[in-house]
Amino acid sequence: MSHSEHHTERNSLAYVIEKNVEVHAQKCYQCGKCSAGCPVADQMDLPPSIVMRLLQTEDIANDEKILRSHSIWLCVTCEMCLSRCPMEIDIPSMMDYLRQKSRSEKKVNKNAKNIIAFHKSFLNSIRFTGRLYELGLILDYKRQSLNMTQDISLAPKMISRGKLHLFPNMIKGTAQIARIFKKTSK
Amino acid sequence: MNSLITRAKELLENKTVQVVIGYEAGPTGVVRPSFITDPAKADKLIYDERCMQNLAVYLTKAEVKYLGKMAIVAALPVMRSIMMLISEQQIFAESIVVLGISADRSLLDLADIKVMQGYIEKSDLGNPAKDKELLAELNKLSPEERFAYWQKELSKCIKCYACRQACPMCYCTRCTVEVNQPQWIPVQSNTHGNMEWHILRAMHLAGRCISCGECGRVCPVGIPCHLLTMQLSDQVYNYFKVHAGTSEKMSSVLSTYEPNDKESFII
Amino acid sequence: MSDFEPKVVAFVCNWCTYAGADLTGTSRIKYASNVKIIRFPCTGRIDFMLLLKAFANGADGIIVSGCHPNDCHYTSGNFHAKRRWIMFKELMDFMGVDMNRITFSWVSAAEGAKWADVVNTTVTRIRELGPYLSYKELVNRSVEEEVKNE
Amino acid sequence: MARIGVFICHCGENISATVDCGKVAETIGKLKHVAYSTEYKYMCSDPGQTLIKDAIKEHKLTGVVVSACSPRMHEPTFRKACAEGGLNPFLCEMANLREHCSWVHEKNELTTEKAIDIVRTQVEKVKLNSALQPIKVPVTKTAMVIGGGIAGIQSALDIANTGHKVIMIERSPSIGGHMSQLSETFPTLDCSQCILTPRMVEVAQHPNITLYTYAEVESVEGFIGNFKVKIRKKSKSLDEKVCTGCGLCTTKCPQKKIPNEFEQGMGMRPAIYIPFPQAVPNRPVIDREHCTYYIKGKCKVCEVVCPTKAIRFDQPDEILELEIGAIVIATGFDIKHADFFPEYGYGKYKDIIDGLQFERLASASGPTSGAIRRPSDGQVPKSIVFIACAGSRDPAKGIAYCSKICCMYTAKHAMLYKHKVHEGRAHVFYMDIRSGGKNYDEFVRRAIEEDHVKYIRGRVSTVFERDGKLIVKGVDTLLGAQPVEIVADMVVLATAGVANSGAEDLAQKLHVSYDAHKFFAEAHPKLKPIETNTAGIFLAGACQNPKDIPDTVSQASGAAVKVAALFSQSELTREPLVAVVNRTAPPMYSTCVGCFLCQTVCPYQAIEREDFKNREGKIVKTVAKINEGLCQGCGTCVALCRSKSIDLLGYSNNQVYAEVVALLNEY
Amino acid sequence: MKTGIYPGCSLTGSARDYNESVFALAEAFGLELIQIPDWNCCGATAAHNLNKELSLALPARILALAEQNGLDEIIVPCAACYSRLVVTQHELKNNPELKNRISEVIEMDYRGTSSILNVIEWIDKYIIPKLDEKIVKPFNYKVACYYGCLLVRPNKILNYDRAEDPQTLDLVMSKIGADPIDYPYKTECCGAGLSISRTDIVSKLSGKIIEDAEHRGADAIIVACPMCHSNLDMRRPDINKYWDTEYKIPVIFVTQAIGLAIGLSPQKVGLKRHFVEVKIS
Repeated sequence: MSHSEHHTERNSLAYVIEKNVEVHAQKCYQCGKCSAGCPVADQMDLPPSIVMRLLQTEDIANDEKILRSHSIWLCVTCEMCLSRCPMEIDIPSMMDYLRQKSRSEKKVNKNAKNIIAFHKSFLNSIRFTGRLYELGLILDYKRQSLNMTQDISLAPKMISRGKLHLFPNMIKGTAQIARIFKKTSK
Repeated sequence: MNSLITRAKELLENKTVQVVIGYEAGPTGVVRPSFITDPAKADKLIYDERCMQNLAVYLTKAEVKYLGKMAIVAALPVMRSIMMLISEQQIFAESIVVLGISADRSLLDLADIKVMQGYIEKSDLGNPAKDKELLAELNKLSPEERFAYWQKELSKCIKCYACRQACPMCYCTRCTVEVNQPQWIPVQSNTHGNMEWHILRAMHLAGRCISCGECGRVCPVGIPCHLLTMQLSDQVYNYFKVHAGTSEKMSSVLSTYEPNDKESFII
Repeated sequence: MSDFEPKVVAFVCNWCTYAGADLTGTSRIKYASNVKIIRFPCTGRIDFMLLLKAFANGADGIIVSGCHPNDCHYTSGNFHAKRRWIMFKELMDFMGVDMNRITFSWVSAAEGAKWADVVNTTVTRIRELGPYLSYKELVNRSVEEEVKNE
Repeated sequence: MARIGVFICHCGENISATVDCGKVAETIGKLKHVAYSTEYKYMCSDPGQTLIKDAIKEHKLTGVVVSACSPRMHEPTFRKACAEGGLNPFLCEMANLREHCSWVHEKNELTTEKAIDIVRTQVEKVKLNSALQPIKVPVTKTAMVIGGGIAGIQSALDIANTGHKVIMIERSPSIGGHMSQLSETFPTLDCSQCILTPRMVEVAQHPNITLYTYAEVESVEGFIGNFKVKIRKKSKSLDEKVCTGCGLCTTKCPQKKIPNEFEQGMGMRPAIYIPFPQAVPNRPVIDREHCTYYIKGKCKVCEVVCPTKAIRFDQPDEILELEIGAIVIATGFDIKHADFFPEYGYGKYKDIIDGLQFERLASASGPTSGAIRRPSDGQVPKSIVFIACAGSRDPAKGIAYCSKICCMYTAKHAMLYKHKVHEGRAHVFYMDIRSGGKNYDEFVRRAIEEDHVKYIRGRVSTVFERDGKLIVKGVDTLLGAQPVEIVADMVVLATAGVANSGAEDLAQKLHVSYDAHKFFAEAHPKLKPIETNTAGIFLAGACQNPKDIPDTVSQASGAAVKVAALFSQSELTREPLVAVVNRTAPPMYSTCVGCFLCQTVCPYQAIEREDFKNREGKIVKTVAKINEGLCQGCGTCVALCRSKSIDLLGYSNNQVYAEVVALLNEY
Repeated sequence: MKTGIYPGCSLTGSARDYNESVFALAEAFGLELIQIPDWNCCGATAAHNLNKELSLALPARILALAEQNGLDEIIVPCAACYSRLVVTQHELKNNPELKNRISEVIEMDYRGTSSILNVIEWIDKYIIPKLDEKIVKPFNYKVACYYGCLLVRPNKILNYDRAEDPQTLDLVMSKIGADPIDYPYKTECCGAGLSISRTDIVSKLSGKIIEDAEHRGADAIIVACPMCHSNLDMRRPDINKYWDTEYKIPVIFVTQAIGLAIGLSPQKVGLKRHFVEVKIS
């Protein structure tokens, strides 16, 4: 389908999504099968089908709602919605796009701070070591999210089962990895 | 070829035929077709390597038909021409006797068309060896080179239509080139018009050409126009596994079809 | 070559491709306006000479399209056409005429989208190939030749 | 000296929105031989046509080009107008500015340029048109109706009652079709068989109707008024004249474990069987695929028990050759089985069934004699979930279109269930309720308001079994897409209606076109919904697209009228767009050399031999001759003829050549 | 043909047991597995959540390394990594521009030639053919085969098995004598990447998966993904706390189950490292 067929307003979120991830909001006829199958729908402020509906309105206020929603961060990219959507609308890719947009426009929902904190810690950990350093990740996450007590019991058990390294496992290409992070962070 | 002469004599004497179409040596020794109606003159008949012309072209000529039932000296290409002409209802099997000549130039005893068919089927029906080579070379060239090659050749054409006149299959009493409503083929000779003419001729002979090469042989300016029809003969065999002129019942390739005809260029 | 607008002529049958192109219209699917359609009752009616005449009159590309095999309104016209095009293509290839400039296709009355697709891909391809100069030159040169001959 | 009139239509805005009609009219007006060129908002309207008629007289036009929509739409309209204006109708051509130009291109210079070229081309063509006289052909006044469902039955009866002969072909052993499987019918809830079976009997007894069941169309040749049809009567392995239909054989047949098609596999039948009690004809057939005798070579129990000795194991198929004047296609539809939906567990869990299976459950003549019991354990379900659009409106896994009938039959199913199981709970998952139709929406409202069927707007994501119950996970989109989970005893899927198996094959035999979903295609979506694009072949019912009974019956009667109209005259006139062999003065008589290759390309055996004799009566020349009654004008012979001795009226060599030249050259 | 292996981060840490079982099988069946030298993290959920380009670049480097070392076939035991790698390969295949851009980012040339196997494909290809004669202790248990999300979705891209009610894992398990139950939670999500940031959600989702398996009388849940495993196993205390239950059903990697069936010790296949005690063997 060519863009000309979806008469989206040039400034609407639906339009940029169409341009960037080729998801056509107007294709959705609100059957709700995505929300029905979404494992976290009941936690979401805006279940996937509602996100689609808001996009369809091409109303700036509704676009704001989406970018500031908790839902886009709760989405676990399990792809269930896509695999059952009768119109094969790629909601997961759309969610990825929305998350990045929400961040770059500083509209991240406050309830999502832990989730982002975790993702950041995760990426930090690999930025410097090239591979995930789980202990480092947990500590860094605690620093970022400020819940010191969480999972306190987990670490010792893991160590005792040899599942947690006390020291990071550096790869040779760390410098290259660092450059990859640099080049891709716009 | 005494056997040939004797056979011709009998046929004329016992009135099986009224005319024998064969070859004779002209005054200057050049071989020419001869139409023998008098048994006494039968010993003029010759047959040797110079007897190349496809005599079948005369079978459809009114003035020859007028003479009555015919016998014809026929090497393989002529035999195949006869088959084509019968299948296209231009001549009738019962109205001709075939004086078949084998590859080693000995007289064949072809009691009737069925026997002749048997002989044809046993023979090599591909294009002549030397033409095969020429075709292979041309097919090696790039399309651009081939385009250039044919333009060069066809620019020589003077539209004398000898190629058409010499061809037993070009028996139409009016040829497309004589149609002027619309003027399919320009009257004047020019490279483009000449090309259109030769494409038209080749297409009209697709699945009908019996690879005698007469058209190329008679061309006064030496255009190898027989390669066009021979290329198609090859393709006809590639695609449809048939050779022209192999049976009196054969249906022409372009007037029949198989639902599962294979091609790879139609989307 | 950016401002080059290819001239493409389409020879189509009335029952399938012409109807299919009608459907493209009723479905409002857009396609390149370089293609102009000539309607025939059946692909079986399309004389190969017309394709030559199209090039002779300056076409840069040609589309020939009709009913899918077995769908012919007249039972078998497209089957005969198919054999004709097989022979024609082989001859053209042998003579070095550029067959990339001719699209043969089956487009049914239900395939409005396919028609748009056939047209667009053909036009794009012809744009890349550019005007059919070698053929145009041949034609022009021939005109001069005539003048010379007189 | 040609005087052409050109009439450019705006088609409201449809053309003028993207094409500068004024410029087209002006440019064309300047062309040589164009005596008159004008534009108008609606050429097909009465004033538009009058405009043409007046111009013909006023400007002494010798040819007309109407530049408007597709000729497939309005060519007859404008040719008629020209005729009324005193111009031979075949001196009128149409330039397709709408479907082939304004609707498919953006508004710009090029589009208008193209429009001009299209019109120019037709101007050049029409200059070479010649006045033609319509051809008269005889009409065989016997109709063939393909399919014995309600559509076929209605058509057959209506045609037969106009006094014309009808031949009905049904491929299964009995007529009745899907309607005979239904329990009750919406919106009236009257018993399907009660209203259908009398009609079935009427068909069997009607003096003008010949019924062939267990028969299929083998081949169709010819054309409107003159079809030659071959029919294969599959062997029933018994002599219908001798058989009394006592049914003893069916009770004694040892092979009893064959899934019963009529019961949608929810019951079993023997190898020799009568499809259902009210079957017409009420005679058994032997299903050779499953009959022990045909498989193992012994058994013959039926032959032994048959009181009238009617069994004929060696009875061959029979091929009948029929002369037919018109054909009605009434082959109906099929349902798309839901096994392509693994998330709904159809085929995996016994208690998930489709709509037709529910009809059999609810039918008094069904396997449970009307009691709603679940297939797994025969229990009465206390809760049923109905899932709408199980396949419809689902390009990903099912079909893109709306099957039209599901909303209504789902409401009916829910209602029937509530009527039979008062304490039962019925939930319907739906997206939209499409209940346009007389008393339809009222019907759905009744289900909701009076029978308390719970409608939930949303699609079901998945269904699975747990502890013998079916867990249905859906969503309520009217409550902010809140997930809903329902524990049910049975799930009914409103599966999509699709083209009948073999529809494509039949379409090809009949040379009628079919759409992307293999449904038969109408000649025009609005103005010719009953005609196919092949003259003399008409459509009735769901073979065209899913339809409910009222729509089917009305269309069936419509088709009958079309047939009756055709049969009302003994001769019919055909467009004279046929091939002709040229004539020249003697001695040539024609440039045809009589190779007769054209005979082998003609699909209609329309090419005959014509002998020319000299004074002594001796044949001097034999040439091809076209039987214009048989020729359908495909023109394949024309393109094949080497000496260009054949030409096609309306698409002559001159005309098409002129079109190519005009289209490609500057003006 | 040399088979490369991309273990991924978890297999070197929280899923060492999985790693051990994979290599134990390889050894037992005489299969050579070459670790992709100097491999890096695939970026997992975090990357594609925050930075699309990064989420392509990291896997691209891995694949490029595999190509450099002539590994035209690589097995990726971690379903999450598997999904990232395949998706990356797919996206770069269909978008030459992006491909060039990424090659430029990772400063290596990437062709996308190596074929990527998930653990079950690997088992089907190299182990199943030689399995029967090796089985000493048929795995006679009722098992719930839990595929998780990333093994079968996005189905159009991975085109592995079918997205709904997949069968491949069940087949493998029945080959070693197990009895796979009808299990609707096969492809329901366990909460994946939210393990640490939203333990509550993970507990809730994983809880349902475990509950249904126990309810249907399964002796074990069989998995092929370290994420799923850590959520169902390591997170068991949180789950039991959240639902106020005492689920004891063990969670076993398919490779561990096969290992046991061919007589490897629980030690050898890393069963001792589980949080939820595995009584079977």
